[in-house]
Amino acid sequence: MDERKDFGENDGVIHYELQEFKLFEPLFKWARKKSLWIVAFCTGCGGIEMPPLATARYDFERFGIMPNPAPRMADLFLITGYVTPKTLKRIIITYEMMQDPKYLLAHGSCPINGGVYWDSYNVVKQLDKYIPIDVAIAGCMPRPEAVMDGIMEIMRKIETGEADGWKRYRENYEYYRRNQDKLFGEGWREKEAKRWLAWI
Amino acid sequence: MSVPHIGLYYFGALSLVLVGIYGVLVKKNLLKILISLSIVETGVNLLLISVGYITGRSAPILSEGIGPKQAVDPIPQALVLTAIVIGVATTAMALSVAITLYEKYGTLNIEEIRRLRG
Amino acid sequence: MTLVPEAYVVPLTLFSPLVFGVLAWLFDRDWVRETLGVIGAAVPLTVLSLAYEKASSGTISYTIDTGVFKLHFVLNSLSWYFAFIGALVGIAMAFGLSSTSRRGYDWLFSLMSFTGVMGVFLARDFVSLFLFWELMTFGSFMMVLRRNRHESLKYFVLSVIGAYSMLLAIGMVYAKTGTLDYAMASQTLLLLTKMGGVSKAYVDTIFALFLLAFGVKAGVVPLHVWAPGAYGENDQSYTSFFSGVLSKAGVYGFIITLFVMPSLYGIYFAMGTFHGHLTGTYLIAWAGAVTVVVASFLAVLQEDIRKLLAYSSVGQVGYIILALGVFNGVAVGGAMFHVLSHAMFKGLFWLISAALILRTGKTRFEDFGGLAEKMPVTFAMALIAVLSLAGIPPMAGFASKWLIYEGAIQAHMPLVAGTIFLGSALAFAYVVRFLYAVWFGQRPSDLDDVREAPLPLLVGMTVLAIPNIVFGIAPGLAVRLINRFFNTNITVNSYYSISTPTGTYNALSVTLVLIVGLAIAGLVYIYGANARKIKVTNTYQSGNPVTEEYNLVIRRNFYRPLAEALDFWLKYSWDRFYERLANLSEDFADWLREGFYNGNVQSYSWYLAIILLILAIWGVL
Amino acid sequence: MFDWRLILDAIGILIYALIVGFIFMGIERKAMARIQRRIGPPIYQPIIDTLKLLGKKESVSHGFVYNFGPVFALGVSITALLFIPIANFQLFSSNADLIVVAYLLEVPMLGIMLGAMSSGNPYSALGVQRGLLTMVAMQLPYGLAIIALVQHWGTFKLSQLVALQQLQGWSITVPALALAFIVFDIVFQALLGLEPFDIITAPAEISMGPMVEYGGKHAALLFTQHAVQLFAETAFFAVLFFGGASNLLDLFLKQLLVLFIAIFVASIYPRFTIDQAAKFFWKWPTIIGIIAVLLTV
Amino acid sequence: MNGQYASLLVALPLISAFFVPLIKGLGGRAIKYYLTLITALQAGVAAWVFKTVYTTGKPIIVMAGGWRPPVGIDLYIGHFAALFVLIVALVSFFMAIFSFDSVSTEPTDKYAMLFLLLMLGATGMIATGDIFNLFVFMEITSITAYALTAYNKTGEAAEAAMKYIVLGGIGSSFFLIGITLIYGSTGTLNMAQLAQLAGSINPTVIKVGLSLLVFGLAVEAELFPLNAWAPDAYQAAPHPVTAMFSAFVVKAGLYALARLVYLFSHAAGWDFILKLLVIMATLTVFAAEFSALRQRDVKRMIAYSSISQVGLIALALSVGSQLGVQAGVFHMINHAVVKTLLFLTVGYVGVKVGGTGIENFSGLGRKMPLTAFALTVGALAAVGIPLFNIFWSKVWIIIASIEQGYAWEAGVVLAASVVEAVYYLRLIHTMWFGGWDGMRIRESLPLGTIALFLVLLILAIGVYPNPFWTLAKSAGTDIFNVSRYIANVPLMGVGP
Repeated sequence: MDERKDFGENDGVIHYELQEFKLFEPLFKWARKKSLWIVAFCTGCGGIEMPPLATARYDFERFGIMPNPAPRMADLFLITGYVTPKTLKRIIITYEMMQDPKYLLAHGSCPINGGVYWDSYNVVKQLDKYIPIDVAIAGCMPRPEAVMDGIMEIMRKIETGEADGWKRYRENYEYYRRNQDKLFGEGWREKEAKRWLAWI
Repeated sequence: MSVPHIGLYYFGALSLVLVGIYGVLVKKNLLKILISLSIVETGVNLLLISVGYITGRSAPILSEGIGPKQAVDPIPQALVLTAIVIGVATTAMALSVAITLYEKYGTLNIEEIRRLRG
Repeated sequence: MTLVPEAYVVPLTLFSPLVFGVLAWLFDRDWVRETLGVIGAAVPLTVLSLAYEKASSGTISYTIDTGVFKLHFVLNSLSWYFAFIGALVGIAMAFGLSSTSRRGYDWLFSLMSFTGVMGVFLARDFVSLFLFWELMTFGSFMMVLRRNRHESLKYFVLSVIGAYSMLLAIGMVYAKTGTLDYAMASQTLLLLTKMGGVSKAYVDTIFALFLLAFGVKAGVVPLHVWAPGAYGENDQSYTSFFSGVLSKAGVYGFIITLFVMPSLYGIYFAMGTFHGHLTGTYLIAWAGAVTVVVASFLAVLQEDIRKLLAYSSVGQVGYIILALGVFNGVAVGGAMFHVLSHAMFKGLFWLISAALILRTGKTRFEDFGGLAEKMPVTFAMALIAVLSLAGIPPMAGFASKWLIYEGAIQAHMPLVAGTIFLGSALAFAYVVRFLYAVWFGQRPSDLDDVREAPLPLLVGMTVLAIPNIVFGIAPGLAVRLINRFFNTNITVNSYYSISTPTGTYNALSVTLVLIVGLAIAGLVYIYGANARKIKVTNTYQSGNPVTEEYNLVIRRNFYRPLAEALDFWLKYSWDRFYERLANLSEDFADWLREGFYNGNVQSYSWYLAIILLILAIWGVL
Repeated sequence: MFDWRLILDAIGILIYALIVGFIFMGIERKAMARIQRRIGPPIYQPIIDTLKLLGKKESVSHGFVYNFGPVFALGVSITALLFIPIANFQLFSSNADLIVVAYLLEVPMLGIMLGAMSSGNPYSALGVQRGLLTMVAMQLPYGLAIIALVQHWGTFKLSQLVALQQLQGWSITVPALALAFIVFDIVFQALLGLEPFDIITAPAEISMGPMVEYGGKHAALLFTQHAVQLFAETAFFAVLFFGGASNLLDLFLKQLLVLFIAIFVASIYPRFTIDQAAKFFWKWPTIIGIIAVLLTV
Repeated sequence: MNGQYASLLVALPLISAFFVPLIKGLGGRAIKYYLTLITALQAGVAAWVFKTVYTTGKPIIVMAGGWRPPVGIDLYIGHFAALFVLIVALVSFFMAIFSFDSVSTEPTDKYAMLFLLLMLGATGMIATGDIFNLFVFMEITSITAYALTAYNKTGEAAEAAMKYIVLGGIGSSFFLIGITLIYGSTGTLNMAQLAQLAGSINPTVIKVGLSLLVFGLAVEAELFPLNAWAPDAYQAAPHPVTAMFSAFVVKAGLYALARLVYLFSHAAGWDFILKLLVIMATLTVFAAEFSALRQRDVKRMIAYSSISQVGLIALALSVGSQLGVQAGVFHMINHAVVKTLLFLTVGYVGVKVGGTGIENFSGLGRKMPLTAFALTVGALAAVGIPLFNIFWSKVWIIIASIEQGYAWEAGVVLAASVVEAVYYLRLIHTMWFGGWDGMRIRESLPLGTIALFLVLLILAIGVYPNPFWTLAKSAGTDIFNVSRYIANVPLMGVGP
């Protein structure tokens, strides 16, 4: 077994150590703030709010924000709307694929407390148990202005260093892991993959 | 050598040869072909004899009255002897083959005797 | 030259492979056969390298009087150059064979074709050329016969047609000049053309026949049909010699018709010119250009590793033919250099495919995958071969291709030069396809226990890899040698830099700057967070979890869009054309036999009668 | 033996090229935005992006060749840059000529392909396939344009080419070479991977094509490579058709001109599918190229 | 031992043939031993004659009955005749050994007699210096050949013999007509004198006479339209006889053809005859090769290949240059060796495996390795691969024919030999790489030694052809150079 165990082994601890930049840390902090790349993964009903941001009226590109399809390169992950267990599995996998200083912006009330679907069997009531959230925006599908405000909030948090969702995920990964396994059952990645194998 | 009516003999011999060739080419029965073959041989022998003929001379049998000057050229005669013997041998051989052919094929029509081809 | 007396140089290079081949065939014990074979392949190499200075300054000649003909051999710088390349690839083949084939049969016929090729290079008169040409064809044919009858017969028929057209041409030259030696034949032929003793049509037929003969072996397009079969259905380490050196015999043939018979060069003026270029050589240039394009396009669309390499070899030899056809100093120099580099990287490629097939037993791309970790050394060799074939600067492939570019564009043959660009891009494409399908990506489960290639094969690979790099970084070495026998106006400034009238290429500076560039990039790389290795299945499939059973790799129909873009042209294939021709001739044979020998005595006697009729008619007239 | 002046020149030009390259990428995004009546990111946005990527705290790799790919690509781009005569600095261009530079400008593609292939991701494999096919498709017109150029000027040395153009006027002025310019401009679009031919990294279809598995410092390397490549190619374009430049500003303006042509074309055209691109390249640009070549022979 | 003992060449087989019935009483094997003894003796005499002719350089003239040539019949044993009589004797010796276990049908004494007469006929045709004597020896050969073809008493053998008789009969009759015309106009039968008088005969007679002579011999020498009988005869005859057919019976016919044609080189209309012969020879090669392409029976395939090689020799002889004739003779020697080996091995396989169909040959490499190896060497030699003997003669024939301006004919011949390569290599593939039914057959020692001797001979000629080439050269000049022939024959100044 290669000594640096691969991420996601279910022994509850993430082994690899992070790179601490001493000299250029302030510069990188500024750069992280000024260039946030959004994972092109619209998880819920709020996804339709994303395109207006890119149009001439709001234009989030002014702040260096660019939608980027590949999770490896992305920093900002927008959870736009209610989260069903099926989507949550994809969210967790994409979130773990993103590289480390990563931030999560949850739209609307559903990720906070299930919102309108508070009593539905198929909606994740509290996203926070499974994935650390940096900034949550209220509103049953917040309008583009609210999203812009959320993004400004994240940039401010990066500035001040509070946006530490990814650090929280690392430290108590075991807690998150337990919740996820409780929801989906042990070894859900292999089971999920095998289920789709017949169709491929 | 150039004798006016000698052409008659040549014409006769050649016609015999042509008759024989006609027989081989047209007839379907094997025996008829063999017969026409021997006709060709006789034609050829006749030609051979007529080549050596000198008019006004007798057969080359040396007796008191006939010397080398009175006799016809003897060499073709000698050649014809061997040619006849050869003709006989060939025809005998051919007939024995024809017998075995009839035994094996049950027919003498050369149209049917065609197992070896291609 | 003290070690090997001069008189023994030529016979040793010529006959030692055949003799050792026969010995290896007789003593068919396991390791005895291999050592004999390798010695047989090593002798020419050592003898030639010892005879280098004697051969490059003067000439070593040698004659065998077999009564029927006087076989005349000469080792001058041109034949030394070709023979040395042959010997180098030969020793690599010997190492390869010692691990891939366990049969005396293979050793006998591979070394027989080795002798054949050496004979072709050293021959100085037509009959010895023809004799060794036939020997070479026969040797290589027997290697293919054991594995696939149809392909071998296709190969043999085409090469025998080539050989016999050469014999016809030799007969026609002998009929007019009465001598069989190159030099004398060409002198008298030149005089005859001057005095009009020889008609233009006669010279054209001689040239066409030679073109056909050498075109078959070099694999010019309409005649290349045998190449994929013959190269593919064969022991791959032998194919490194087969495609690396035997195709050079075809190229050497072109050189004979164009250069070695100097006055034939004069004759080409008798063949007239076609807006500024000699018609003869213009034809050769276009033949080469068509070969490059067709063979490269076919190579890109192949699914089998052997077929891909075979078509790529045909394409690369097409480059050489093209450059010879362009017929100006730089292009011919480029052709000679490409002869060397092609022999090196193509030989290396075939040895790599030998290792792959030996270890995995598979030949199609869809069965390979992820072998980079399992066979690291072979992978390194494959990278060198890939860089050299694609023509990436520090490698020999680039230097020779650069010269061909310069020559072709200078000689005002624009469309021909255009095909070179297309050809080199296609070469790049199929080489990357080979890298992707075989070395990278997910490894099929049955390839997990694959071991590294055996040692002799690796030694063979290194023998061919080193010259790739050496001549890449120091092209001056090879060009100085080429300038010895052709007056290519390529000036050799130093070992590392060669320049033509219109451009210059300093291989050392390019390599150094490349290393500096890599260093800078490396610095940037090291600065970032140190990377951790993750499994192949930890990959982005739009968020879906992935396990080993998923097929994460596109190995089949890699260039399907290109095939769709070209489907108009792909409808026609030379292979089907020749197949129909063969069946046609066999049916004609059947018809003739059934018709003529129909078993009926009567019809036979009618044939006699017809002949009699003809004689009678003639007699009467 | 080392003439330090040359090395200092090289380092200076390299830094200059890096910065200007990033600025060009910024201008590209800014111009696209302005065309869509958006404000668009600041000019130096690519620098920020690269810094952010470099500053990533973790980095992921699929093996040695995966790491070696971007490094090789950047190394070759830097080499290609140093062989082009930038304005009045000759750098190493005396040691190589047009063909070598043209080849070096295409080799980074191999580096990216190497990395992408070893990442074992189907999307990157598709990206590699499309990248190679685009290169195969555009090679013929690219070659014809270069042949027309060389046949007219009769030399391969870039410095000599620049000198000739200073004397006898830019290549654009020559009618035949104007055709070559058109062909080269279409091919230039594919070289940069801009809109009509950006099938390689088609963001919507195959999520960033070959670069899908690249993150952190690998992506940073690729961005710097793209910047250097952009600068080198525009400089190469300027040297071939706009008669090089006497000083950096002159070169900068010509590069901007070339860049803006590309941006305007890119922001209008939708994306070609790969076999459409191949068929297109082998029809119009090749015909124009053949005409240009026949005119100059 | 002066020249007169050379007449033993003809006398020995004749006398011993008639002693055969006496030995019949001692049983079948005794006859075969007797046969081998006689052929060995004949080979000894032929070797002695060969040595004397080639050491003294002068031909041996044997005058029947002491009469000087134009009157008496003389045997002219020149360089060619000495060489070829030796080949005839050697091949018959080998076939005698081969017939030990290949000829089983019961009247073996008849077989021995016919065998000896066939050898006699061929030797006589080669050695005679008189055209009628040539006719007689030709008839002896033909009749024995008819008998031997029909020897197996099967339906096919009888059919083949019948065809051979009909066509051979027509041929020889017209040959006799030719002789009569020639004799009628010149009055002599001796070849040397004929050569002197050739110019003075009136054109129409000599044209018809010569063409009929050529026609007669062409039937015997299997040129294109006239060789329809040959494949059946070769296939149906017993194996040793087929080898003798292809090795020297055809060659005798070819030699006679060449001798007569070059004798009348001063006659009018001579070059038309040569052109006709060249065309017929090329067509022979072409037709025979193509008919052999899809043969199911290997023996018939090799028969066709032998016919095509004979066509090649005819082409070489009728090209009309000294070089051509020499190359033709050299090819005769090579062809004799190769075809004997091929028919020996195929016959032996036919006997041992039962039948010569191609299916019996699959996997022969493991079933009968020695025979398979010999057959492969023979096949490769026949195809013309370098380092084997036919390569040299084929190259010279092609060059000679192109030199005389027959480039198209050379092209057709080469195309045909490509076809030859195809079917021989198919045979080799089935032999070595075909399916194998597992059981291995023991091969007999004597035949093995003969096959190995022939293989070594092929390789020897192939690797170093010089001695054999000088032999062929001198034999070739003997045919071509008619003036030397006339000088050697002591003519009595008699006749018209």
